[in-house]
Amino acid sequence: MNMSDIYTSAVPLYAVLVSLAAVPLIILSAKRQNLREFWTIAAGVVKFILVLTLLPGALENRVATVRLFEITPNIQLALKADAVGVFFAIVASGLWILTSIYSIGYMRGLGEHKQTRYFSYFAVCLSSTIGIAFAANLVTFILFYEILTIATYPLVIHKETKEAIYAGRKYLAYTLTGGVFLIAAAAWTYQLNGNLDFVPGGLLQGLALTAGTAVPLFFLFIAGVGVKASIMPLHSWLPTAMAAPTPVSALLHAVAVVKAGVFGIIRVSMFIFGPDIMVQFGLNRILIVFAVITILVGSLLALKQDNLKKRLAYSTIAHLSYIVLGVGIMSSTALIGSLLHIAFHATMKITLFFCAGAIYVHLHKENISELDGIGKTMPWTLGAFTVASIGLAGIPPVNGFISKWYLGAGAADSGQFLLIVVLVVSGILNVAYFSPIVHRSFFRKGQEQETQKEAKPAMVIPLVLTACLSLVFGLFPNLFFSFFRLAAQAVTGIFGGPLP
Amino acid sequence: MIQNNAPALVPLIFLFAGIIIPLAALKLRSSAYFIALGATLASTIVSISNVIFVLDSGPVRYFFGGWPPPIGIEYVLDPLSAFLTAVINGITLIVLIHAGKIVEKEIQEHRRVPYYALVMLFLCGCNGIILTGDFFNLYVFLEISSLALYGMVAVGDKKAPISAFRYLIMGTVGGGFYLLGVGFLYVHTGSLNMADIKEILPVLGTNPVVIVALSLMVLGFGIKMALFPLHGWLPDAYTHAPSASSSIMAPIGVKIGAYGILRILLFVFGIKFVTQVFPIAQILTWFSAAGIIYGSIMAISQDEMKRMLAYSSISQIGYIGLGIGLANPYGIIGAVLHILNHGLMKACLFLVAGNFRMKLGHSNIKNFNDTLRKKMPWTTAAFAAGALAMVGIPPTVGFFSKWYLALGTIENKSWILLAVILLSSLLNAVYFFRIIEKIYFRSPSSKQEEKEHQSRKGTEVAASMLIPTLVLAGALFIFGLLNTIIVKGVLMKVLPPGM
Amino acid sequence: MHWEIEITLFIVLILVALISLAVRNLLTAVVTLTVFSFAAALLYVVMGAIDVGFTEAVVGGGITGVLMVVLIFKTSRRSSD
Amino acid sequence: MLDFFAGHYAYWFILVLLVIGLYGMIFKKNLVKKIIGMSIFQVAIILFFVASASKWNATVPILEHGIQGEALVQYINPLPHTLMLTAIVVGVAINGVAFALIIRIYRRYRTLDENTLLRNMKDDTE
Amino acid sequence: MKYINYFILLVFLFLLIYASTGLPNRGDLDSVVNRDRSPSGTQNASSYYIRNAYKDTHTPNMVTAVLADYRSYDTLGEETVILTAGLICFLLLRRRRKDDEE
Amino acid sequence: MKSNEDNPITTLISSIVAPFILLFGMYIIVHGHYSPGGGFQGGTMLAASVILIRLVLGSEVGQLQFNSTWGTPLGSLGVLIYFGTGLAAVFFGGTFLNYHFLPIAQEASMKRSLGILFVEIGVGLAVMAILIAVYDDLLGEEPDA
Repeated sequence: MNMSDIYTSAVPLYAVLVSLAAVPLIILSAKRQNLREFWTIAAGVVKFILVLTLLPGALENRVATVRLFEITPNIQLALKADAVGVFFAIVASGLWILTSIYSIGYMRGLGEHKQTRYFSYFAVCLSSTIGIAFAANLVTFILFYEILTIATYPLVIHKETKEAIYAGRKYLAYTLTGGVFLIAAAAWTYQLNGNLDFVPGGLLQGLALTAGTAVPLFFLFIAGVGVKASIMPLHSWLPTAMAAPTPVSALLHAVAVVKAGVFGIIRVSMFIFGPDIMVQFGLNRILIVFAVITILVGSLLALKQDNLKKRLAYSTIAHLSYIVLGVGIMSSTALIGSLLHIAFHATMKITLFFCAGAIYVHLHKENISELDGIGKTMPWTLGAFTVASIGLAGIPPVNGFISKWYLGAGAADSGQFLLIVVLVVSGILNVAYFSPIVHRSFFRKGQEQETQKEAKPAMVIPLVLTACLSLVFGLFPNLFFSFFRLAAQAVTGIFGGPLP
Repeated sequence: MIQNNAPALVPLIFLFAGIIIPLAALKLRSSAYFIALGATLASTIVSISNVIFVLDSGPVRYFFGGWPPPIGIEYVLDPLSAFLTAVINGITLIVLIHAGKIVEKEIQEHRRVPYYALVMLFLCGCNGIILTGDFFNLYVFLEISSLALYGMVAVGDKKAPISAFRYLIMGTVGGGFYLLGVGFLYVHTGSLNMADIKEILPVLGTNPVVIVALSLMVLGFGIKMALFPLHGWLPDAYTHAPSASSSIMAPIGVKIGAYGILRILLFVFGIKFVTQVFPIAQILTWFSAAGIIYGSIMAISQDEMKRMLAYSSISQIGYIGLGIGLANPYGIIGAVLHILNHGLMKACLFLVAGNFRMKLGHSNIKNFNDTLRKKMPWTTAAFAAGALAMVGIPPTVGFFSKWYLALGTIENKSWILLAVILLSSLLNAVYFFRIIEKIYFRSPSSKQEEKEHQSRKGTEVAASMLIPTLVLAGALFIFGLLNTIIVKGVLMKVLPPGM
Repeated sequence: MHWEIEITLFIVLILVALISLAVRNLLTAVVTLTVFSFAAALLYVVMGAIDVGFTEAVVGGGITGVLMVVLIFKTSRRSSD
Repeated sequence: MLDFFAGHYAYWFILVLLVIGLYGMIFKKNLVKKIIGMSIFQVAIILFFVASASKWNATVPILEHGIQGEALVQYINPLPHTLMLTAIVVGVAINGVAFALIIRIYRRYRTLDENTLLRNMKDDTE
Repeated sequence: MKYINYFILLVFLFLLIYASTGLPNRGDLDSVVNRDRSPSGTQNASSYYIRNAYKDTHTPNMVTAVLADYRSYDTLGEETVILTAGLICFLLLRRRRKDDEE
Repeated sequence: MKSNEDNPITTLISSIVAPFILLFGMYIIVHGHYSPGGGFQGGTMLAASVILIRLVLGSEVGQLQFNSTWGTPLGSLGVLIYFGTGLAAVFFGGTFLNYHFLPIAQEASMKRSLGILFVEIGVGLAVMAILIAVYDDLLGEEPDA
């Protein structure tokens, strides 16, 4: 186990606070739309830059830490930017900029109401997502986790229709329940250990746990973070929450919220329990079982959906479990695959959601059965869609292939060949539920006249950019943000082994 | 002189104010409010300085009449009592600032003088209960505070006297039980002083008399604190009392009973007795747990906001009872912290209800809609803050009391209780988000309703009502983030000896 | 301690208490309660608590009785149970 | 055994009185009857204290000049008496408040029956 | 509700019967209440009163001495209770003064 | 309540008896040191005397004797006497209600004895005033509403 070099730096704190600081500015400039959105984007850019400044340190295993004050005895409100955290933070904050630009186009295009509320809560969400990424201990994690829960609620019910309010209720019911389990789990862990810091390799390692403690505790944790990660029996809020505006679905339900759940699983398995305990009590098998079920059932359910966003939602559910699966395999290769999939799935899925949103804003179409022939109307959009769907199916050269490859390799390493079959089957299912969309839009004749051209640039540019990112990362995974090295660094911290 | 008499000062200030208000009102009626406010301010300052003093130099015993304890009556200023008086007086100060305007609306002019005098006497009683080290003196002050409370309830709306009467009957039964318990204890030990009895009890050993005395005292306080299933009086009393009364009694009134149980169980009889010899602590936890669930479920089905808050109080009281019953450090810290936290939350929510009543003339959840938010943005924001705290979202205070209680239940390995705590926070979410949905997202359903709202002009309530509400709402977050200071600085010292 | 007197008074007390709770006419009930108070006062005195007995006689037989009668004249004399 | 009876019979009578009082407070529906029950309950509690204070062959707690020294045990324990004086006063106060409440209730609802009142309370939506 | 009431009554009865078995005999000079020293060795209040009331307060009536001196704070509380009752009656029943109605 | 003003016998007897009750009440208050009784019992007797006059001669005559508006202020005053006695002890350096510090007599036990007397007078005044006030309030006419 190589010890990381810890230094004090307030940058993680600033990164969390910057979008929070934007909230009053956004509210104050409610009347002036351009200024308001300037604040949003400015905050996004500043945040992204702040996170990027942490990148070199994280690559060299130097962890920026900031300790604020004790929030409960022995536990401080503390942030640290280790490799895993920086990884997640880069993904979330980077995509926030794109989403902000896209949101502007989306909100203005639809003439949505209460845009100020929308943008301010969005900023809060991002703040708490970065907080989750940088949380140095479980209490800080829970703090931001719950804030995220609450801050997402106004976004989910943004439309204020009956359906949206129902979705909001369901969302709250699930996520608050999850939060409650997480609190219980944290309390129990504290009781065992008197400490809740995230330690690479496991906080509980070296503690004489019994199966009677470890297994229920693990289940509590899974119930806690699994809701947001939408592991199968806890998933049903996610399709319902698609009632939210599309940028919300894009960023929150493809990146921030659900990835926060998955990130939580990584934190719990690798930093609280640690690989040794996970394997010792067979906890990783529990994860694998859940993940496999979710992947297969989620993909199958996605096939049935006609609503485009719902199909994407089920696809998200399935893909989140890829990450969980990678965690469950408990090999460094698979974990790298998991981490990479956090980033890569984000770029791909956000592209898809952006496309869905663009189609909705531009043509007011939500269902797959109505998409005939729109490829000619919106070639850029549908082109990006195609790229992303190829990636999700795990076909090179898009980045989805890389993460899947590492997952498969990890499975093979640990001799769990059945899992490779699962991955392949799921890839086929991916093809099965994405190809009809691509097929309909490009190769079927629609009754739509071709008088209409492509959607607004504010929407098209982000989605093309994300599609390009997916392609670029597929070819050069270390470009820009050294995702691969970062993931490798993170995994080294956990497994202590040499770089694969 | 003031330093020497500091322990007794707080109740005496209130008593003096209570006596002087009827006299001063002969000349000038409006002076009543200001005397009350001044007395509360003074005793807040004194009680906070008492906390600092006690933390510096340890517990103080104050002998009335100069007679040492077994002979005379003593006040004991230890960290627990100092902390609780500070909590009570601080919250009351804020609530009283708010009360000025709403009392003007809800209570006729010639009734305000005795009303404020009663408020003062009620507070005198509460502080006396907390500070006293003598069982019978506790009874006297218990009756002062209860009687004043009956009066404060009865002056409410048309149905208030009935609620007050039922409360009176229940309260008298409770007081009677307590007195009988004191009687048994006295016959058995020959003393009335808490510290003395604490010394005597282990010598005398277990005896039916002691067990019954303990049960009767707990029953008595259980009625006063509205512990399930002895809560029958509470919902009506809270609903029909004037807003000022309910926002004083909700954060403070029932806590007195909780304090009594805490003091008797853990400080007089001792942890070993109440958990092993006669497991009344466990019984208490189970009833509390039942109360938590019952209160939450009943709260969901209420249409009147104050009534809903009343049921929610029953549930929250359960938390305190549960923490006490766990009889381990975390449980006690959680319980005492929750006395503060719940005080803040409930005060905030009742002030919000008061603001609604002030502006709308009602606080019917059915009639809430989003015009409310447009008219009273700050009040509704305070409500949202209070609701989040009740649900237990970090970093509000509600989370931390739950956190310590959860730690307590885990330490005792009582998984069912842990589940109850967690479940109840979900139930809380159900009934609070129901209102939040209405306030924020429900448009007026009918034209008529809309017109009605239009007709009631005026926007936010006056500053003297708004600022206390917002101060409390802010306190929910500040005290949440800073709870370690309280826990480490005060509550760790609160724990009974032997922990 | 004079057990003969005490037992007699106790029996009287219990009987009077039951009557007081049982009668339908509230005025009768109140008058019976006054009797109850006097009996209790006597019992206190027998037990040696002269002060308490005196107070109980003054209060229970005097003021409370008067107030209760006032109360009943201001409200109603009938009771359903 | 006889000692036990002699030392406890008063408590048993008091016990009966306590239960009668409590019964009156809880089960009687007329508000005045509840108050009567309350009075009985209070008297029973006072009796308990007073009875517990008594001593064999002792005299009332007012000092006479003849009794000195060890013979002082002949005085009955004055402490419970003091407490009960206070308790009586508290009882009077509670009674006074209860009367005031009853009058207020009667002025509005013209009945003293608890069941009717509760029914009225439900119907009387305002 | 009715059942809870019966339950309370029964619990109460049971508790009292149970307790009465443990009570010391009435009037027993050796019972804890009547000793000079409490079992833990502290001064017993009532025997102190009996012995010292006159010396301390020049008042032969011990009850008065205890009431108004040793435990005078209780009595202050008792007065407060009475005052409270008076105030409540004022609050609930007193009519407006004549000069207010103008 | 129906007044019995017409009945000459009750009028006569209560007019004669009431002053004696008054006197007896005062006696009980000040003689509480030596015999059963004290402030509370005496105060109740005083109140009883006043109430007797009201019962027999009607409230209007009673008002002349003791105006019902005096009740609460006098009650407060009574408690204030008690409180003031305690407070005086504080001002002269003792704890609350420690009569030993009152500057009223030389001998320690006499100080306490006098302290008790003051307190009892306060109690008597308060109890009398408040009981009369309660009686008056209970008997008050119903409001128009």
